[in-house]
Amino acid sequence: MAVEKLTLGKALNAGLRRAMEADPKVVLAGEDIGALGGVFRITEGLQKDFGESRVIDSPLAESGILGTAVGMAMRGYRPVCEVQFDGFVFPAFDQIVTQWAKMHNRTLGAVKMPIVLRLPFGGGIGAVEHHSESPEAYFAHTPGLKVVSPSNPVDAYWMIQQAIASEDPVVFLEPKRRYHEKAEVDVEASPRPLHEAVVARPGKDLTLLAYGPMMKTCLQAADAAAEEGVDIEVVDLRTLAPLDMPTIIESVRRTTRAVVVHEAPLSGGLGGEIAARLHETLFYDMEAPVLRVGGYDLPYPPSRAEDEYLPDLDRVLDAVDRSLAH
Amino acid sequence: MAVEKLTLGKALNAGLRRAMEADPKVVLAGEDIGALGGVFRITEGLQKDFGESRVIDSPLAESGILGTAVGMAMRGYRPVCEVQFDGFVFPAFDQIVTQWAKMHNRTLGAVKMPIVLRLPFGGGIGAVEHHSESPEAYFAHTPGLKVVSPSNPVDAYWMIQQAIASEDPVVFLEPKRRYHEKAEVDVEASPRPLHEAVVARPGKDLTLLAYGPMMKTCLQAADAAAEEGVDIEVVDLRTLAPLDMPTIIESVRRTTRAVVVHEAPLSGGLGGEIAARLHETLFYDMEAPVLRVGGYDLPYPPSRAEDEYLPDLDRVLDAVDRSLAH
Amino acid sequence: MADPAHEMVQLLTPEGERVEHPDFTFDGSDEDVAGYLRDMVMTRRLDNEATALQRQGELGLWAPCLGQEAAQVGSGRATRAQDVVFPSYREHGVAWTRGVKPVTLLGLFRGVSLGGWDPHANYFAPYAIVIGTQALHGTGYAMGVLNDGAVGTGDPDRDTAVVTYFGDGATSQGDVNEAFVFANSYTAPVVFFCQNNQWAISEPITRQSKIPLYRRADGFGFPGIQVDGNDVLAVHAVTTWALNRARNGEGPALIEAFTYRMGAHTTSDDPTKYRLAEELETWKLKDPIERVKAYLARRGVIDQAWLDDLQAEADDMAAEMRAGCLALPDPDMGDLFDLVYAEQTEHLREQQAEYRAYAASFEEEN
Amino acid sequence: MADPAHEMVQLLTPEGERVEHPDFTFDGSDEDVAGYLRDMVMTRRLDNEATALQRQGELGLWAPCLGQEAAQVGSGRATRAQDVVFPSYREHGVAWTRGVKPVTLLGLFRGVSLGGWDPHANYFAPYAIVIGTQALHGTGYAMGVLNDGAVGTGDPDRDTAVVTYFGDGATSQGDVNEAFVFANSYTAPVVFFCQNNQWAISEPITRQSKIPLYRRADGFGFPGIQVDGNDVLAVHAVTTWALNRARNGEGPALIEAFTYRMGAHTTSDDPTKYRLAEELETWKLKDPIERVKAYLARRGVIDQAWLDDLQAEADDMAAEMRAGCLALPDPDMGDLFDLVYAEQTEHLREQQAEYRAYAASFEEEN
Ligand SMILES: Cc1ncc(C[n+]2csc(CCOP(=O)(O)OP(=O)(O)O)c2C)c(N)n1
Ligand SMILES: Cc1ncc(C[n+]2csc(CCOP(=O)(O)OP(=O)(O)O)c2C)c(N)n1
Ligand SMILES: [Mg+2]
Ligand SMILES: [Mg+2]
Repeated sequence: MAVEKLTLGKALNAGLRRAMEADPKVVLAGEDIGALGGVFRITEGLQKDFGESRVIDSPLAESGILGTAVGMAMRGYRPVCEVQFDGFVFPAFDQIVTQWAKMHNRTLGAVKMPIVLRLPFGGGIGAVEHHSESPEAYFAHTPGLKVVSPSNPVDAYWMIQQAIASEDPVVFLEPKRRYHEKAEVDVEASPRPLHEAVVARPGKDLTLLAYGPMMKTCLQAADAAAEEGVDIEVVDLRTLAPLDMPTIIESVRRTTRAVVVHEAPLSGGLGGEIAARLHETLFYDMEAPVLRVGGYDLPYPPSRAEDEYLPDLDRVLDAVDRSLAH
Repeated sequence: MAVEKLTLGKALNAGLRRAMEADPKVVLAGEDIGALGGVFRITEGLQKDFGESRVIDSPLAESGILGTAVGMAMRGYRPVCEVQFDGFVFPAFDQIVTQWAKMHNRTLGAVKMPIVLRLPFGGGIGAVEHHSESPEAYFAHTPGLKVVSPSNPVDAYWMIQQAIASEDPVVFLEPKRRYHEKAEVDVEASPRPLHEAVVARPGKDLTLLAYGPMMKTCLQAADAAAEEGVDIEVVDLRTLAPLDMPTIIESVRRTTRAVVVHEAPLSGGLGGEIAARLHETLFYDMEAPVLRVGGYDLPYPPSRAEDEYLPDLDRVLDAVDRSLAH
Repeated sequence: MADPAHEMVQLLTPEGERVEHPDFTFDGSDEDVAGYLRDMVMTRRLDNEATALQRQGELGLWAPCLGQEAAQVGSGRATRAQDVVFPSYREHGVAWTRGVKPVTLLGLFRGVSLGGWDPHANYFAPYAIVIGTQALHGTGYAMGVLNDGAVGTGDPDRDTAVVTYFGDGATSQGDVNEAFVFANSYTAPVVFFCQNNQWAISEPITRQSKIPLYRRADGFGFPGIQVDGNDVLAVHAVTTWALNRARNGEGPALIEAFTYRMGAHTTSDDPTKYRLAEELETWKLKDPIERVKAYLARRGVIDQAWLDDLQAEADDMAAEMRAGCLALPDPDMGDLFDLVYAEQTEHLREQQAEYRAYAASFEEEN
Repeated sequence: MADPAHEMVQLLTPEGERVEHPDFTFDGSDEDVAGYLRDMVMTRRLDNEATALQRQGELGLWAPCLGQEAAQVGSGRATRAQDVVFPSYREHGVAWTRGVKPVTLLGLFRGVSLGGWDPHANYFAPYAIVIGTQALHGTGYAMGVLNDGAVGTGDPDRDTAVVTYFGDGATSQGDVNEAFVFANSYTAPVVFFCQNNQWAISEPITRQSKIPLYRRADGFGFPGIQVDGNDVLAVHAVTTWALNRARNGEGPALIEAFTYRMGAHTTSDDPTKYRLAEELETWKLKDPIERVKAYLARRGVIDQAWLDDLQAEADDMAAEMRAGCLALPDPDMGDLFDLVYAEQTEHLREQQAEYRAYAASFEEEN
C-alpha cells in the first residue's frame, strides 16, 4: 500500500501525471494550463515535465480547444481538455453535442473519441457570474457522452485516469469547492469501475442520492440525522451518464425513501430523471415520493446569496423530514 | 369570426406578419429568410413587404445572429431569430444560456430581452444528420428562458404572436413535420394565454401528456384506444418552461394514470421532470407510475430507421397498456 | 470589391488557352491533365446520377457539386496518400480523387447511415454538415501531425498535410475563424480550401464578405490566395504549393477557389427564388470541364473516341453506383444501440433488449 | 511580427514630448488634456482602492486596469453622450468617463449583484465576463442604430456610434470574429476597441496572434489601426476618427491599443508564475499618467498644487467609494425570484413562497 495524503486538486494532478506517464498519446489542452498550471493549479508542473506539445496552452477559444481535440483524437491522441470554468463551456457546446457525442456513431465505430473534458463546476466559492454553474444535465441528456463526477480525492485520482483511458468522450466534472478537501489516497489500490455508484454511508431509513460537491453536504446531513436517531444511507452516484441504476435501486428498495440532491436548478435537473426511474421501478415499494433538493430555478445568484441558494445541510434535512413524514 | 384554413406553416407566416404590422420594432433575422422565405418558407413574402431592415438575411453564423439580437433588443427592437434547423442551434447555445437567459436578471430588470428563437425541431421528415433534433430539455432546464411549442395551426398563429409580445426570451419550437397540417384559424378569436396547457381531448382512464409533433400521434392513439373502450385524456402541454402544472395535475388527479410522450431521448428529457412532479404531488392518488415514451437514448438515427426510433401510435399504446395493467 | 480577374491565379482560360502566371506553374504532363479530365467527368457523372437517384426517391437528399469539379479534382489530386482531407458535404470530387467508392457517399443521403465510412481508409474524414466544424477538426489533426514530428523531415512519404474544405458561407462561422487562429498559433500543417461558389443557399457572397475571401488570411497572419476554381491546372498548382508549405512546417494557408454552384444548393432547394438565370448562363461559359477538353483536344491528346470511351466508363461507374445504392442495406434499429459508444453501457443494452422484445411482439402478431 | 513602434500612432512620447503624425492630430485644448489627466488619476485611484478593498475581504475579486488608463480614458472621452459602450470587465476608466459612479462597479465584485446597473443610464452596458460576447451585443446595438436611421444624418446629437471593448485574448473567440463579419456586412456603426495589454491571464499575445492584432481587420474588409495605448492623446485622436466614421455611416473599424496590464489579471492571479519582473519595469517607463504630467507641467498648465488638489479629490472619491461599498445592501434571496423574468411565472412565485416559508421557519426557531 502506498498511501499519500492529497487534496482533491492534488489528486487530480497526480492522476493526470500518471496517465501521461502511462500513455504518450495523452495530451492536455486548455487556457493557462501551462506555466500557470491552470487557474486552479490542477495541471501544475505538468508542462515543465512533459513539454509544450503535451501540455498545450490554447488560444482563448473554447470551441477551438474542443474542436481541435476531435482532430487530435482522430490522429490517435487522447486529449484532455480543460475549460476554465463551468460557465465558459457553452461556446464549445456545439463541438460537444454535435461532434464528440456523435463521431463514433456517425462512423459506425471506425473513429473513437477518447477525449476528456475537465470542467470545474458548481458554486460555493464566492465567485462572480458564470463561475458557479452546474451544467451536468445538459450533458447527461446527450446520447454519446459519458458524464462523471468525483466527490473525494480517492475518486478524483482514479476516475481521472479511468476517464482518460475510456474510449468514449467523458465530461469530467470537478467539484471545485472541494478541491481543497484532503484524504489518503492509496495509489496502488485497484479502483472501482468508473461507471459505478457506491454506498458511501450505509443506512436503513432513507437514501440520499448525490454526487460531486453535494456529497460532503449529504454526509454531514446524515451525521446530523443520526444524532436524531435517523439512519440515512448516502449513495455517491459518481457516474451521471450512464446512471448506475442497479446500485441506486438496490438502496432505495431497502430504505423505501429517497431524496436526490444537486446544486443545479431543480427543474430539468438529474433529480427528475432519477425520481422518474425510481417510481417506475419501485412503484409498490416506496413509502414516500422521491423528493428533490436542488438549486432554485434562478440564474446562479450573486455570491452573497449563494449560501441561501445552494442546498445545505438544513435543506437536505428538511427534505428528509418531509420524506419521513409520509 | 374570420376563419381561414391554414397549414401550420402558413399560420406561422400569418402570425409573423400580424406581429410585424402591429409593432414596427419587430424584426426578423436568420439565414435565407429573405428572398427565399426560409428553407421552410415560413417567412415567405415578408421581406418583400417589410423590407430588408425588418427581415434580415444574416451571415452564416448562429452565434452572430443570436448575439446581435441581444444588442438589438437593448436598442428597443424585438428580434425574432430563425435558426434553420434544431441541430444548428448549438453554435449559439452560449448566447442563449449566458446572455438571453440572464440579461434581465443581471441588470435587475433594467434590460428586457423580448427575443424569440424560432426553431424547427423534431424528426420524421427523412432528413440527414442534425436536422431532426429535439433539444427542448436543454432550454427548459435553463432559468431565464421560456419555452413553448404549438402543435396545430391555431396555436401556431397565436402563440408566435404571444411569444413576440412576451417581454422575456422565448424558445419557440416549431414541429417541422407538422408544418403541412391544416386547420381553420379564427384570426379574430381571443387566444388562450401563452403559458397554459390545454386538455385537447377529455377522457377518464389515463392522461397522455405531449406537445408539438407528438400531439397528433397521441390524439390518434387516443382514438385507437377508444375503439378498445379505453377513454384517454390528451393534454397538450404547449408551454414547456414554465410547465402548467395546475392543468397537468388536475387531469392526472382525475385519471390517476399518466404517460408522457416526447421525441427527445428519454433520459434527461422533460418526461422525467413531469413524472417527478406528478409523483410528488399525487403520490397517494396515482394507480400506476408515470410512464414515459421517448426517443431511445441514441443520437438521432439515419432516417431509414427513424420510424422505429420515434414514438408512434403503437409505442404510445404499449405504454398505455402497461400503465393500465398496474 | 477588387476585380477578381486581377487577383486570381489562372493557368487555363475558359477557352482552353494555357496562360502563364509569375508565381505558379503547372508541371504535370498531358497524361496528368487527361487524368484530371477523367476525374472531372467521372465526378460530374456521379453527381448527375445521384441527383437522378434523388429525383426517383432513392435518396432523401443530394448536394450537387456541379460546376465545382475543377476545384475539387485539382486540389484532391494535389494531395499525397498520407495527407488527410476534412470535407464539408459537397466534396464528391475530392472523395473520388481519394479513392472513396462513389456508393460510399450515398449512405448518408439515402438515410441508411450518418456517413458510415472509415475516415482512415482513404484519409477522408466524414462529411461535415454543421457548417465550419471540420475546419477545427482538420486543424486539430494537423496539430497531431505536428506532435508526431511528421512535418519538415524532408521524407516525402512521411511529411503530412491536412486539407479542410468549406464554402464561402462557412467563413462567417466562429469555428472557421478559430481554426485560423489555432492553425497559425501552432504553425499547423493545414490548408484551408474555401470553395467560393458565390452562394450560401440563397445568400450571395456579399452578405458574408465585401472583400475577396482569400484576404481573410491576412487578418490572421498567413498567406491567402485566390485561384480560378474552374481551372483545374491552377487549382492543382496552388494547392500543391500550399500543401508543400504545410508539410515543410511553414504553417497554414487559405485558398479561395473562385467557382460557381451551377446546380441547386441541394435537391430540396429552388434557386429560381433568389438568383437570375443569366448568372448561370455566364458561368456556363466558364465550365471547368469544357476548357480542359478544348485544351487537350487542341493539343491532340484526346479525341472524340477517347471522350466516348470515357463517357462509357462513366456510365458504367454510374450504373454500378446506382446498383450499389439500391443494394444498401437499411439500418437495423436494434443494432444502432451498439454504435453509440465504443464501450457499450448496461443502460443501452437494456434499452436495446426492450426494443428488441417490443419489435418482436409485432413479428409474432403478424 | 512587425515592429509596433513603426506601425503605431503616437502623439505623446513616454517622455511627454508631443510628436506629429501624418494622419492623426489631437485638436483638444490644454484644459482637455488636463481633464484626461484628472480622469486617469481618478481611474487609478479608484482601481487602487478597489484592489485594497479586495485585499481587505470587502470584494470577492477585482480586475485592475492599472496601466490601461490612457487607453480607457482617451477612448471613453471620444464618445458622445448618445454613443453606447459595451465593455468587458476591466473598463473602469471608460465607466468613469461615462459618468458611472465608481461604487456602481463594485456590486459585481462584492457579490451583491451580477452587475446591476441600468445600461441606459449612462449608455454603458453591463460588464461582460464571457470573453468576447459583448462584441456581438455592440454590433447588434449598432444594427439597431442603423435601423433607426441614426447614422449619417449630420446631426451631431443624433448620429450614434457604438464602441465595444475587449482584450487581446478575446480576438481568438469565434464571437468576436463573427462580430467583425456582421458589422461589416451591415456597415454597422461600431468601433471595436481592443486593449492589447500583452497578456490573457498567463498567455502572451503570441499565443493568440503572430501579427499585430489591428491587422485582423484587413481580413474582414474594414480599417484596423494600432495606437500607443499609453498615449491618451493618440488614443483620443484615433478613437474620434473611428467613431466619426461610424456615425457617418462608413462602418466599423478596429483599434488596437497597445498597452500593458501592469497589475495582476485579477486579484486571484499571481503573475510571477508566468512573466518576468523586467517586463513590468520596461513598461513602467511608458506609464500613461506620467507622460501627461510631464507634458502639462512643461507647458505650465499644471503644477504641484494642482496635482495635490487632484490627489485630494481622488482620495475623497475613493473614500466615498469605499463607504458606498461597505453600505451596499446584501441581496435578499427571496427577492431574487422576482428578477428572473420580466413577466414572473407562477412556478417561481410558488418556489419563492416556499423559500420564504422555509427561511421564516428558522427565524421562528431563533
Ligand atoms: C451551423 C449550420 N448552420 C446552418 C446550416 C444550414 N446550411 C446548410 S448548407 C448552408 C449554406 C452553406 O453555404 P457555403 O458555406 O457557401 O457552402 P455551399 O453549400 O455553398 O457549398 C446552410 C446555411 C448548417 N448546415 N449548419
Ligand atoms: C469564454 C471565456 N473563457 C474563459 C474565460 C476566463 N478568462 C477570464 S479573463 C481571461 C483572459 C482574457 O484575456 P484578454 O482578452 O486579453 O483580456 P484581459 O483580461 O487581458 O483584459 C480568461 C481566459 C472567460 N471569462 N470567458
Ligand atoms: Mg457557397
Ligand atoms: Mg489581455
